[in-house]
Amino acid sequence: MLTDLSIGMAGSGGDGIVSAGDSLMTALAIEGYFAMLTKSFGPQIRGGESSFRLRVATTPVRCPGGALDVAVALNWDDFLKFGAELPVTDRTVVLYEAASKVAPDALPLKGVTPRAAVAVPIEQMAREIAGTEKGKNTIVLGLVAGYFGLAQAAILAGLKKRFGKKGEDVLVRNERAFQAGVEYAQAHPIPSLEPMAPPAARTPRLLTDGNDMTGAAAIFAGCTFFGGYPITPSTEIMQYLTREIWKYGGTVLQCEDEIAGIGACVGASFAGKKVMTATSGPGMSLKTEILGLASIAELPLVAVNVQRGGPSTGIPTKSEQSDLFQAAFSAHGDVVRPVLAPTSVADTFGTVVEAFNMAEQYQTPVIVLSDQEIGQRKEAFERIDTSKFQLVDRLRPGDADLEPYIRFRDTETGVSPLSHPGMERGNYLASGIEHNEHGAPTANGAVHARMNEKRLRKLDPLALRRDLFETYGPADAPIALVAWGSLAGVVVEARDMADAEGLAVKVLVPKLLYPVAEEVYREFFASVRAGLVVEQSHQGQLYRVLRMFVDVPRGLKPFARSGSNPFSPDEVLARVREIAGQFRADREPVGQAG
Amino acid sequence: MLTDLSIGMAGSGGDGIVSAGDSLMTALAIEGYFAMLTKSFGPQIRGGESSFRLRVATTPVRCPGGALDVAVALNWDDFLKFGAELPVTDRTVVLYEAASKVAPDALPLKGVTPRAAVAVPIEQMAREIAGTEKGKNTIVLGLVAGYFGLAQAAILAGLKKRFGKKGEDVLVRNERAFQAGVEYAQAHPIPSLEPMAPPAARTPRLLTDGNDMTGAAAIFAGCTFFGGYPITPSTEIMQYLTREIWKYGGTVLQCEDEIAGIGACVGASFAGKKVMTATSGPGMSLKTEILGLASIAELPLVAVNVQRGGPSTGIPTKSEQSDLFQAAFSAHGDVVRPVLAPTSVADTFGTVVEAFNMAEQYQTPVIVLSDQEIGQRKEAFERIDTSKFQLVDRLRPGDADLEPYIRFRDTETGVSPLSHPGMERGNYLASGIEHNEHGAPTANGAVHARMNEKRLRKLDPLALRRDLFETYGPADAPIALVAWGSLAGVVVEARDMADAEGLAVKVLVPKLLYPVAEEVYREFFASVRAGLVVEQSHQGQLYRVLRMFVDVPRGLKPFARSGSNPFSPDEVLARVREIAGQFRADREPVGQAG
Amino acid sequence: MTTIEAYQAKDYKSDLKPIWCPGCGDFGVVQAIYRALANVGRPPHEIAFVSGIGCSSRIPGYTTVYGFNSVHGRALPIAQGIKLANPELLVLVAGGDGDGFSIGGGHVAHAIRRNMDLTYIIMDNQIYGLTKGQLSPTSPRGLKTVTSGYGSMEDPVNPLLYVLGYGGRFVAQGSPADMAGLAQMIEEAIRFPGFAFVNVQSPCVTYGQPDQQLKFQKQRMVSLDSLGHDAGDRLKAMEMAQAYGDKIYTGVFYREPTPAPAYEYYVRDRQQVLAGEAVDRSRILDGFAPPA
Amino acid sequence: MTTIEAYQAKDYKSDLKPIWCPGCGDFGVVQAIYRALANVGRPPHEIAFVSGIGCSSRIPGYTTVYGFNSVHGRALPIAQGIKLANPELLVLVAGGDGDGFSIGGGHVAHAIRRNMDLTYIIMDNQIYGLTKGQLSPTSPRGLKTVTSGYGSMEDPVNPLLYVLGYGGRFVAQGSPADMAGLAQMIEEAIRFPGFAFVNVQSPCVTYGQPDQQLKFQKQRMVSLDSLGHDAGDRLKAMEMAQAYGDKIYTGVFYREPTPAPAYEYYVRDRQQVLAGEAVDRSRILDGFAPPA
Ligand SMILES: Cc1ncc(C[n+]2csc(CCOP(=O)(O)OP(=O)(O)O)c2C)c(N)n1
Ligand SMILES: Cc1ncc(C[n+]2csc(CCOP(=O)(O)OP(=O)(O)O)c2C)c(N)n1
Ligand code: SF4
Ligand code: SF4
Ligand SMILES: [Mg+2]
Ligand SMILES: [Mg+2]
Repeated sequence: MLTDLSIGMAGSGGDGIVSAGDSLMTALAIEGYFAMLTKSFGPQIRGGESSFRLRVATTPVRCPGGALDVAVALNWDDFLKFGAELPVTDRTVVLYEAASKVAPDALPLKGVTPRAAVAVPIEQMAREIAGTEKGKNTIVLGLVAGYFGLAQAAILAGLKKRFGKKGEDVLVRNERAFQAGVEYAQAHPIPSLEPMAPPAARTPRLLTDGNDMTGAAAIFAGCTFFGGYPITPSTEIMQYLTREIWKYGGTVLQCEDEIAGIGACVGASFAGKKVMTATSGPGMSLKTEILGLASIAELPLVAVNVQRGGPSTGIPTKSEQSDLFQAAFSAHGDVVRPVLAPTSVADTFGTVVEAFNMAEQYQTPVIVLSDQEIGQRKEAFERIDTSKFQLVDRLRPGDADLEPYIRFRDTETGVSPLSHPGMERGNYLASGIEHNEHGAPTANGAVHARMNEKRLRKLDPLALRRDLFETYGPADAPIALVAWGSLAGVVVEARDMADAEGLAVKVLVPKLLYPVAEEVYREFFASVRAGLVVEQSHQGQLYRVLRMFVDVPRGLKPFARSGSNPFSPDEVLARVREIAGQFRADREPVGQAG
Repeated sequence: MLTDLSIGMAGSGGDGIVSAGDSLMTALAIEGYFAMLTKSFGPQIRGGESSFRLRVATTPVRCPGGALDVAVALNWDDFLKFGAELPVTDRTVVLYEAASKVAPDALPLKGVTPRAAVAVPIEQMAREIAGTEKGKNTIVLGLVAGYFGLAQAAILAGLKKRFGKKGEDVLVRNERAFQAGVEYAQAHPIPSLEPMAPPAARTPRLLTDGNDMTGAAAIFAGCTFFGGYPITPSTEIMQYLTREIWKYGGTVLQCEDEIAGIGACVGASFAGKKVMTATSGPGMSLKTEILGLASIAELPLVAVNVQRGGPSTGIPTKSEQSDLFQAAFSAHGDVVRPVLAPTSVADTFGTVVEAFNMAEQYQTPVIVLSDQEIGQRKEAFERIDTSKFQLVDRLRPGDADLEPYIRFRDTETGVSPLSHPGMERGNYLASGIEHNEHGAPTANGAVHARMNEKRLRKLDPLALRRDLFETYGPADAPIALVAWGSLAGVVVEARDMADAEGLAVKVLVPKLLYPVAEEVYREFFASVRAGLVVEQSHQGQLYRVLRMFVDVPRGLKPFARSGSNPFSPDEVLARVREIAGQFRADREPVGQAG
Repeated sequence: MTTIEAYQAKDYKSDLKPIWCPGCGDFGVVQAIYRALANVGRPPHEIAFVSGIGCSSRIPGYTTVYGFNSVHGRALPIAQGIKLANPELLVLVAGGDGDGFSIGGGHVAHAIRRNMDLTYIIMDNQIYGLTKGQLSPTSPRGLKTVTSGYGSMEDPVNPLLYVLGYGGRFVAQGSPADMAGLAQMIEEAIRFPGFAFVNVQSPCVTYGQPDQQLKFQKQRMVSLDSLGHDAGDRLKAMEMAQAYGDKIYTGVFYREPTPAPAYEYYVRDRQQVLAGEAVDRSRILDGFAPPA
Repeated sequence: MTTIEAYQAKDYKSDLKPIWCPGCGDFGVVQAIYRALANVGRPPHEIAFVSGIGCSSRIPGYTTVYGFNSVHGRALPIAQGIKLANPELLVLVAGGDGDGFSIGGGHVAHAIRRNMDLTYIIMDNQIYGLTKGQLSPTSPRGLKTVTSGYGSMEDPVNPLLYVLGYGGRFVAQGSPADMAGLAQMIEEAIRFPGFAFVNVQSPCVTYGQPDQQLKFQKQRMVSLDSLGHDAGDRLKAMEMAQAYGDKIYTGVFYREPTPAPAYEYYVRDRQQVLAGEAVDRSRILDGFAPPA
């Protein structure tokens, strides 16, 4: 029985592609499967082509995977527009609209012969059974459920929820359409197709995307102020908070632009609140100046960048990892601010909570580099035990600190107690101008040097945060992979595949990207002779940032590619094999590790 | 006779410090001396303390130098406020206001016994002779001229120009005051004080500051549009162009903010003109987004950042070199844009012309990283032969390119012919959205990768621009210094001093900071065992940027310090001696080179 | 300037297929622009058309002129740079209500007080279309959107009143519900020798409010002409503009009776006057010779 | 809120010695603020005072309240964040004409249409003081400065008219030439339960025009009261505001007769209504359980 199945589907606007994907995803989560759903659209706001790919498994899903097991084409034109996003190979079963009149042995898939191709009269069945072409997606759900024995009860329950309000008649037609799909599958079996194994446990999984997760994590962390401006693909964070934050005594301010958004955050942080803004590349560029203000005024602030294709307006709807340079270095002057990256929807929770904690602990802006992939994909994942997470609040002045209060006192840690308007005797002048410990403006070089040193020194403890790095594989492996953000899952999966082939490979996944925790890398690299830093950017930005601070092994190279080009575990594996092959050619032991 | 003399002077607002410095500087330039004048002020717009330091020499002056030869204190309180900016040592002659009632052997200079201290009744002389306290600066000019036999005729001519318009009486009083200063010096000789040698040639030098030079270079390069917003210490660039550019058919637009300033530049460049904007750190931060637009729309543009102390508002009036990270990496997405840095006022001419040429050649924004020191200091320097400079204009489409016109054609060089509104058949859509060769918007990953590659590839020739690097000293020296911008002169002077001590040291001065010309550094570093990257930033930003691309010698370390703290050749030399000492301790040959 | 040939609307229409939602008001706006440009008759290559980002800002790509689909909110500064670089060009600027009055709101007053000869067209759909339905600065108080699920708590921007307050010299409002009127108004704006502003009630069929849609608009539209409005009276225009958000007045609110010279004419003047003081560029550094 | 004690002007004056030029108008403004605050009587620690960058923006440092001398042009967004974070605070905002109407000009309309209970004081000297004398948005046409050596070619911004056009609910103008009037006006602005705007004609003695200096101002000042101006009539206020740059009218141009609730009251309302729907924060993820 299958324990891992990838389904892709494409059609045009009216075909209900997205709702099919969502219905299936929900049903799977209810049944206790792990799953991941990514959607993709044409440039039109309405009526263009759309698609999804859904991967379901009995164990946690790390990435969207590679080639599809099942591809559903409601329309070949639309299907082909998604190219590499819906990869069909010889292991793929293709179900397609019979009305397309394409022969199963003449599919428009250059040089690919799929495992099986079944032309299903989807449209006709929909019209006849559901009474409307809109039923096509229900038919497809039936087909998938039928071929793989998948989540029938939950899908039916979902149909009831979705169509119940529309009247008994509509519901019944859809139930029948679903049934028809199931029956069609049973009537047209595909040789040696295995059904999906049942989930490991019948406990419902949590189900959400990275953007909503960011909002929820913020509320959990105690955020009560969000200032921002809409921008794809981050807007859902603001939208989530607009619905929820008021319940917790908080406020969302949709501002006139990104500068005002982060400006309001700086104000609210000054006034004592935990604050967040969220945006994407162009918005980050606009926020640059005020991020610098938060650094010098030493005010906690979380800024989330859900990365998309750049530069400039770039490709708003596609994922990329090309804003790392900006996150680390966009400020003028000597500024260091922590940059964190979540590796999945589930991981976004902890990462965002960590961002708030760091911001508060060190009175600094913290940047969370999410990406479109994580921000907008849905995952069904194990429940998170929130009691594991501790929350940090900024150091507030005690009585002793208030006589007199010295806002920027150069303490041993570099962290100074921070008052806020309303606190008696805590009055001070915050400023973007260089200031002395009391907050008075100065142009004195010695004071400036000391304050720069204080502002950087306070981040020193980050170098010890080994918990912000994940490692996989044997510690003494000579081949290493490094990856971050949404590529982490791809690379970890590739490692598992390499492992299965007997290749000793290890993986490092930094969640703290900057400042560079030099020791952690040094230790990790100690055994490493060769490897790859895998990134979805043209320049391989993390590779470069690491070099700034760490002597990376000579054999470690960037494996980097512009966004809007998905990475698959297979291709990473292929590169690993090459490297291992090179080792063998050089007569070096590869499979040594335990 | 002296060939090199450093004079420093301080007093309060009304003392005419600045005009004394300017008068002296002008006289020296007329006489044919080389000189450098830096001014410094307290935080007040009016009425605060002010000072200058002036270095005059018979050969070109590379940097403001170290300790003063002559210090003039019109007022001890004010003088002391300038601390490290007016360093007094045992080789300094101190002239000071007798009315301060300080005894020559009890000067308020902690632990320093100057070479000589003369209390001069400057105020009294001014009142008695010039008839007003305002004559104090003229008395001082006389003192300096008298003690060092310096430029008397030219100073007198300057007085005539300055006071002639104010009436015969005023002029005569000032001439007498000057004379009185000269005579006072003669009457109170300082033992073993040498006079200044005459200039090598009596040809007047050019005399200006880096900001005016930037404006002039822009006009020379063919710039006809400047859009910007005032900000210290860059505003004089706009002010120069506001006076001059109209004469050359150009326009200055003082915009509502920095974003509009660079936006207007992008528009004017799109319309076919050579354009420039200028600002300082906070303004650069605001321009980030539109710099990215210029990169993806492939439009030529020069953006000058006259660096000041950061982060945020920081220290607007003091020099720092801490915006290199920002210059190289502030954009979101995969962007590379050239960053150039001038090393002196004189060098600013060629650097800015080069910036325009690069911008036009590669259809890219180019950043010029000047700094407050260069932007606002005055230099008297050798005439520049402008006929040596070639000007580049963007590649415009020829007839063949226009049928049909493909704006972003992926040519071999990556540079595509660029039309402009008004050109028939050249019509196209410019955009910040990713686009194909025709300019049509796309989200296609393959096209995106190709366009990113094209936009970066076109800059490849920069790696071969050895002419943008200066080297000094023996090619096989084991000790190296690297410095850029206003620190280049300090470091080159330190090298000369080391050389004089028999230490084999070489210096590399990159004027192209980014992209990193890897080969140039590799070659330079080949002989290097140890050394320093000397920078006026807390983090040592160039050192880090180099590491990204080059395996720097293990012994090469950053020697970095926050801005508003001047560097002197002596202290660099001291560090070089230490390094050399270490070598000796390790029994390595140091003085080997020829 | 090329001699005027007979251009037709189709000469301004590009091959790029609009990806607007079927029924989007912007289709009507681009049609009106084709017509207006044909009537004005300048060849496409002598026209520059700048926009920001938004559904509406895609519009330059659908024309054959030199287009610039720039970044969100910055169309006006870019357009001013173009105009100053080459005052001979006909320069159009367009965008959405968010592009123009939210993120770009800081540029409008300054463009107007400089008064370059530009035509600025806002496609005002009272919503953020491209980003899928968030509150826009012109959205009415109380509006529920994905970013104001419990209703907006802010007064809307009044583009007409703002622009009049900024000293706008040509201020009009139109709608694709009256195509002929819109085309004519845009033509007039283009011909106006200074900064001209046209607010277009261009409905978003996907995220817009029902009462903005063309068929409802037709019911709410009142032409200023029919009211005998005097377009030469700024204060009166301001009074009429107060009805924004309530009534839809179409036509010209204000047109400066005797248009003042545009900014670029002062520029040219200054350039001509000062040209005589220019030295050869190769001798530009002579200006730094110390005064002997 | 602390109980009101008797505060005196000096309680709001900090130890930092102003570095303004002797005679700068801003000395008068800060004095007027001390007095107004003393009359209002809130303890300094319950007051936040935000500014941008400029000579005028140094003002928070000269008070004992929580000050924020932020970055150029962004005082209003920061102040709004403060107010929303803690509506109990008294929040003052101040800056120069450039800070407020040039680089910060995009924020004014939005602050006004949101209508939080803030007091915004512009020290309008029609010049850039801190950067040493460049053209400001309120500089008159023709003015020669270091960035307009041949004279400005732009119409000036009219802060009063802009703010009235944005729907400002309290709009006044004062001058340190009439200290008592200024202090009283600022007090009134603070007490006004919504966004209040005070334009102060605060001369720059170093770079300003002669006719702006206090002694000339005194000659040009006309109090609106003396003209019997009706501060309840917005259109009338707009008419009077047109005289900006010509006459100096002092006093309240407009004061909303029945002030509408400020933004933060709606916020509180919403928070109270929705508080009941909150789950414990530790269970926030339950919202992501699939609908069973
Ligand atoms: C700097 C920046 N911020 C935000 C965005 C996201 N964005 C694109 S268009 C838009 C608003 C669109 O609304 P509007 O201007 O009214 O145009 P419409 O789509 O309604 O025609 C936003 C917020 C962006 N592209 N760039
Ligand atoms: C982003 C940014 N741009 C420019 C500046 C430089 N700057 C500081 S204050 C100022 C203008 C000052 O004028 P105004 O706001 O009228 O205040 P004033 O000094 O006249 O009181 C400028 C341009 C800056 N600090 N930051
Ligand atoms: S979303 Fe609205 S504005 Fe955008 S294209 Fe569709 S209808 Fe037009
Ligand atoms: S420069 Fe002008 S505004 Fe600034 S402190 Fe001096 S007088 Fe006041
Ligand atoms: Mg809109
Ligand atoms: Mg001012």
